[in-house]
Amino acid sequence: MITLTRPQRFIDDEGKRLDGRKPDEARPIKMQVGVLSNADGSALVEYGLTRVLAAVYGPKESQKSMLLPDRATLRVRYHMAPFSTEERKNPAPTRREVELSKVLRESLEPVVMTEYFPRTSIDVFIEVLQSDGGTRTVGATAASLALADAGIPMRALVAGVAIGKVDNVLIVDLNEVEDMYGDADMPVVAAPDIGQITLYQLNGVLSKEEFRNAIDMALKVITKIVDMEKETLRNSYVEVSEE
Amino acid sequence: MITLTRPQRFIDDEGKRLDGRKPDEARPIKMQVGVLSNADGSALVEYGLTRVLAAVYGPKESQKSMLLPDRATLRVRYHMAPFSTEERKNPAPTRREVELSKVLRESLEPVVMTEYFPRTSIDVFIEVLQSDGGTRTVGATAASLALADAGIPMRALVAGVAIGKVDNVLIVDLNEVEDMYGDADMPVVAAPDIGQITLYQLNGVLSKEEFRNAIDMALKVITKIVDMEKETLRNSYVEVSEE
Amino acid sequence: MITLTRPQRFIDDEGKRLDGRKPDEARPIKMQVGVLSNADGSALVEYGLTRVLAAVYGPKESQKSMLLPDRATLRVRYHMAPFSTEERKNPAPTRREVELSKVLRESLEPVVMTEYFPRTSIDVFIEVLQSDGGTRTVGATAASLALADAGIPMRALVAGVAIGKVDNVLIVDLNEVEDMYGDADMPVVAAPDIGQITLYQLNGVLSKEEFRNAIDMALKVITKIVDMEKETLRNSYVEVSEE
Amino acid sequence: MSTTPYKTQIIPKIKRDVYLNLYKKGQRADERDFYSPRKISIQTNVLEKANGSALVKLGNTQVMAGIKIEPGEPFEDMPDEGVLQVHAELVPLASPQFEPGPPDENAIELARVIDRSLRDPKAIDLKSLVIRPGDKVWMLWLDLYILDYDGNLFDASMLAAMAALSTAKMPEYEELETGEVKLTNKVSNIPIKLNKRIVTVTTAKIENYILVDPNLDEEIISDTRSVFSFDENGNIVGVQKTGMGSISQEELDNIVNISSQAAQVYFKLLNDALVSDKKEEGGK
Amino acid sequence: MSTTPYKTQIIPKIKRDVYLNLYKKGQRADERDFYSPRKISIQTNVLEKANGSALVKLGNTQVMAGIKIEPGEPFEDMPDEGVLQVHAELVPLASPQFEPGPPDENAIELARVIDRSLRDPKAIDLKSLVIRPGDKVWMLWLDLYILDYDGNLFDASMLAAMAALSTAKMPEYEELETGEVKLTNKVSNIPIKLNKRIVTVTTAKIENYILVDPNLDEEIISDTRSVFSFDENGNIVGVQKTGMGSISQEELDNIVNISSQAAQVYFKLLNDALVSDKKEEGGK
Amino acid sequence: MSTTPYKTQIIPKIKRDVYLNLYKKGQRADERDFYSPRKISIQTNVLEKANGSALVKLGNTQVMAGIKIEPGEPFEDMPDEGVLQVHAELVPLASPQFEPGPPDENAIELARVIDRSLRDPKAIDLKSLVIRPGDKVWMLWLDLYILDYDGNLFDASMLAAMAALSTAKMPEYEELETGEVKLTNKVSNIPIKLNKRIVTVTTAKIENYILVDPNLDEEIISDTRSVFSFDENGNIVGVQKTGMGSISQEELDNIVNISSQAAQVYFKLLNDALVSDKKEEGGK
Repeated sequence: MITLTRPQRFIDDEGKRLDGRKPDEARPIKMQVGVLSNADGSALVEYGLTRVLAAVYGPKESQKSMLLPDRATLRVRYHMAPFSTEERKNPAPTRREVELSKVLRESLEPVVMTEYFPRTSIDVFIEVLQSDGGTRTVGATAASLALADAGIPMRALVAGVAIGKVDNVLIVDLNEVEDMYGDADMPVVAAPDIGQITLYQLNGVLSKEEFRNAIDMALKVITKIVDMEKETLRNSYVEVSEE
Repeated sequence: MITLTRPQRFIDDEGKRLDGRKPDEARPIKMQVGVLSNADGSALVEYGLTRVLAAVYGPKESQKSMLLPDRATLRVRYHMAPFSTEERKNPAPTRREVELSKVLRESLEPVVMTEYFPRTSIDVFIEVLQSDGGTRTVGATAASLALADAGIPMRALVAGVAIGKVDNVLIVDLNEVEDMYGDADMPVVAAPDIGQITLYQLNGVLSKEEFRNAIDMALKVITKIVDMEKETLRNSYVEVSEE
Repeated sequence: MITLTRPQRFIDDEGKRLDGRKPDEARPIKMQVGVLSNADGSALVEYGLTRVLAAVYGPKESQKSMLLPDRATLRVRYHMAPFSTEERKNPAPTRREVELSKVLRESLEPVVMTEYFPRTSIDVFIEVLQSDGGTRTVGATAASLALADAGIPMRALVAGVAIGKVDNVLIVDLNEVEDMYGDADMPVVAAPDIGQITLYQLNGVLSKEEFRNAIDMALKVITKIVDMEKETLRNSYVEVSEE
Repeated sequence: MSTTPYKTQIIPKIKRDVYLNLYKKGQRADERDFYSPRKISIQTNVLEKANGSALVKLGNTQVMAGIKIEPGEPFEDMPDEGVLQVHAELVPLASPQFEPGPPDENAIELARVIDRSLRDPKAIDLKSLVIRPGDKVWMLWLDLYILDYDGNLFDASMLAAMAALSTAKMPEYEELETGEVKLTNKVSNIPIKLNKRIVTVTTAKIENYILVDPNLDEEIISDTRSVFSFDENGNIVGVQKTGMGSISQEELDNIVNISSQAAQVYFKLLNDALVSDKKEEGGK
Repeated sequence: MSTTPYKTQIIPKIKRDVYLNLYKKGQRADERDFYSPRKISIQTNVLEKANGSALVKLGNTQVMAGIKIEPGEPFEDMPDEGVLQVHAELVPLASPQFEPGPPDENAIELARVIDRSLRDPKAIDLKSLVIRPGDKVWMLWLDLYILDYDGNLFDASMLAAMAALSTAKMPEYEELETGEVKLTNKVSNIPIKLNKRIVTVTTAKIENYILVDPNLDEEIISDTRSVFSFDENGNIVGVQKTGMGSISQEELDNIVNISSQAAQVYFKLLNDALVSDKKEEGGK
Repeated sequence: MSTTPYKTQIIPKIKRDVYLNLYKKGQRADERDFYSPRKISIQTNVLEKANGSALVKLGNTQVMAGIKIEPGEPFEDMPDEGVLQVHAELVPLASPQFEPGPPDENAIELARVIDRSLRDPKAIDLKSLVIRPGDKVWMLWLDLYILDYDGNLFDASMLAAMAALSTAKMPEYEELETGEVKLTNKVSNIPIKLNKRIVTVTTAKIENYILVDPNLDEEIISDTRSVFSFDENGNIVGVQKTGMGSISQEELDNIVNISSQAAQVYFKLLNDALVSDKKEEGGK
């Protein structure tokens, strides 16, 4: 078990981060689809120690109260397992989980072709099994894979990554220490194949210039991750270290 | 910010109360209708520092579970804003708010002509913005105005006022100190035009004689407040100091 | 009021238990049916100081969400009154009460002839008024009587009793001290007339041999209790001390 | 959010006419006169393991009151008073109308009216419920458990509350060196210190008739109900208008008188029950 | 579980076309230009009994902010900081869409965005809100109360929050011998220590148009919305994409510029309101 | 309120007949014999940041167990014992039948049966989980997370629980002068002290057939199920009948024997997995 303390410096004299990465280097990424037998689609995605499982059920007949006549209803739950966090987390949904379920749903709405399935609902369950920073962006990547694995038609795949700022340097794919003690955390989800950004948030302070650079860095990494998604779906199983 | 302590005496040698009022004198009363754009009717009412906003939506199609075949369903919520009280109030409804929602609904049922709108519901939202005693009676007055402002047919207007007892004297329109440390608090809501009392409660101890006198005092003041309501509705805006 | 402490010994030199009973002796049992006016059937049952009231409503039209096309839905609630326990119990259902509601429902499902009443529901409310050990088994007995009192057709009556182990001896019908500080608590509910056991649980440790003996002891006592149930229903009122 | 009740709307028109015809003749359906309560049975000490208890039957309405007394902490602004907690449950076995779940507005109103009618006239001497001022006091839990519902829960609940309070015994305890208060397993013989007894009188108004102790049918057809609480000196110690209708000033005057007299009937029955109560064990 | 909203699906097709035709001509339905907010009114000290308060009207949207400051305990990992608590309620009287009940995802998102935009740039000097380090600190409750909903709750809420924070007064208190912190019944004249002011700028993207301060109609027909928070130096101190759609990198660049300029407008209005605020009593 | 489940009623008649025909021939649909569990995979230390963890696959059923150990306070009546907390979640991604929300009766029953089967035979030495008697002890949180549901959650959960408990490590900590217990950021090598290993054997009764480790189809068509927990000496340390049906005394005798033998199979697989477990890092 690991507990956290604030480091003196985040980047050493050789420009390496605490875990040896360069500023623009994501953590090792692993992806796997079809990991569950009941779900219509599923995926397990890791960025370093952050590990997220996603499952998709549907399209299935919608409950009346949320039936839409011209499209499928998307239902998304982001949830953290009680053992996923430093301190054991109460399984009841927190305000944070409610917000992240919303922004993740809104990051998937633009790419899921819901118009093909009116009067149905499509459920996306995102379970954080282990949290070491960036859970929502790993969740978006896992959800994208699980939707594709379920055969749901999509305009494009999405993937996510967070950009941060430590010691005045923009860095890619924050781990938990960089997230907690850094100066900014900007999660981004995008669909590079259609040139669309579907989630962007910023906690922390950036200049306008930094913000633009951060978006740029995010899109570069996301493009690579989406390529890995395609490879994974093609091979049904793939394990790659992203550098 | 004001916090409360128990006074030595409530009434001085000249028969004046702590805020300078005579025993049978209500606080300055202000009324305003049409203060909200979305609501079908709305009103803001102040008795001294107690300030209550009411809004009415409806009649509108009723949810099946509460549809009544021969009349409209009345739904009333009395709620205190978190900043309305001495100590910050948790916004979840308390047992007190549940009870007051009930007695306020029952104080409006006799005057709203619900029989004109079967199978619909009429919602009355009463929000206490600042509490300095008498919130339920101010709420009844505000609800009456908001219903009228919404054009809901009513048998008569209602208004409310509380009668208390301090230093063995019956007093009209308690403020918070008189309510907390006095010997009795008797809120009354009535429709003087039809000679009906629609809410009466007593917390505290009164003799039968005192109870009768208290009811009498309440009805006198309520008659004046209902007159102000009519004036307010006529002018659509009026600001009067009641003496 | 009584509070509990662990006894030195549970069985004295003469083989008697703390309350004077022999190991295979149940507490005095009282039964009464038709004790409530609104319920379709009701029963009050005592084993010693443990006192449980059960009521049955139905068969009645089922809510859509739980309607079954070929049988009645059984709804069972086991609940403890706030004053029934050593320390005052919060009336919100505990995890224990949720579990016991389930196992008690499952102990009644095999004997209620639900196939006679498709699309209806039958509600069984079990209220523990005083708890001194064995509440679920007393509850099963009370529910059986209340169902019969309501005229619901049953394949057979059930009754319950718990078997325990103290000082290496198997004992019948634990009271609270024997339950709390003994080595095993095995509640059993059965319908002796059809040779079926409908609830069995074990908290504690028993050898396979002991388990078999315990089941045997339980069935012997249950047979007697079911006889009392029949007698009670026949007489509509009976008060018997079981020895 | 309080909503016009669904069920009360469906039932009564015809029944109401039948009842009103009786009232014109000065009769009630159950043959009572207008100002008499139904048959009352009050049993105390019906629970061996509670500090106090009572089972009251008012006609077919049954209410069990149970009292538990436990060590706890005082409210910050009341360091030298014990804590009274009154709760009511409309147990689903009491009526097809009652559903399992947290207390609804009716249960909450019932508990709060009983609570205020005990608290405001200081019926219980809360100052006597102190162990160490500002630190440890007694929590007095009064739970009203509605077992069978045939109208008029207020009067039955207050009778049950008073009967249980009047016969309850304080726990025996010891203070440990750590300051903890530990209950022994013995029963004390010290009663709860009461300053006065209270009863509550519910009347129903049906057109121009005022009826004491309405049963469920009468409640349903009534225009509105008034609940008046009295102490033994005839003071009014709590009032609640409950139900949808309204009332004139004259009717209210009338109700005060009727209720005040009916209170004497309740007091007599309550006192009789408590005098005759020489420890009837296990009564039910 | 977050679910595609029902209501937004029903309304707009035709309205959207009408609006888009206006946009092509460089117009908005309420005659604003694309980058101007609606008429704004900011009143402070509207509640006598809160530590701070403000009522902001942004067009027909009305938000009341109330601040209560109370003694409490610090978080274990922040022993030398006061505690900021931001909550938002979509009060049902504000819109037929709002239902009574616990905060939904929209209320939670609103409160959390305002909270982060205050917290991350250290707009409030939480270290000044300490009574005894590690033991007693001030809890600052900022409650955002939505009274009338005609779109753009973020900007109106942040203006209300800043106006209330800028004019709030610390409580006066005394420390008792027991260590307890007791509020006196007097008002202090000490303001809350703020490090900077923050505003939030919401833009709606509708096809290729970017509109500042969308009203409710514009929100409903929009593809997506961006909420940018700024400090007075032009730094971005918080961002939230909200709503179902997406955006290109170029559009986002564009939005940053538009929002940054609109922020200056809000800052000016806010500063003007706070300067002119020489205790307007009871304004409403 | 426990309600007859809706779904189990709809499915099976025909499937049941097909299955029963197989049973007559001594076969099961997945070609197992009656008394053998499905293929089992047990992986431990699958979570780097938990004190202990395991992922168990029992056929297509997948259960992850995670253990967190944190400083806390003992129960008042157990001052010298650590606190064991067992929770189970039927995570909605595991089955179309599972809905988001608080644990339902099935999740609660599962957690409570596992809890009792560990607690009653003192499988965990709770007395070893004490930091300062009466004041600070370890809270051991055992969370059972159902990831894929194809029947028999009890056996899979107990295997996952035992595998996680057997490989978990105590936290490293220091006691501050204030008495506070602070975890360091290092991992200790001290295992949790276990007194014995436990397995749980679930059998389904379908007409007169008894089947070990029923999969979901077999659960659905079964009359009832029995869950027997055993220690390594063959003692029964917990029993739960679950499901709607009933059983005769003879059948129950039979089940005890069958279950007791199947327990040996589980113990062997568990022991093998734990021996071979020389720190397989990151296994999944």
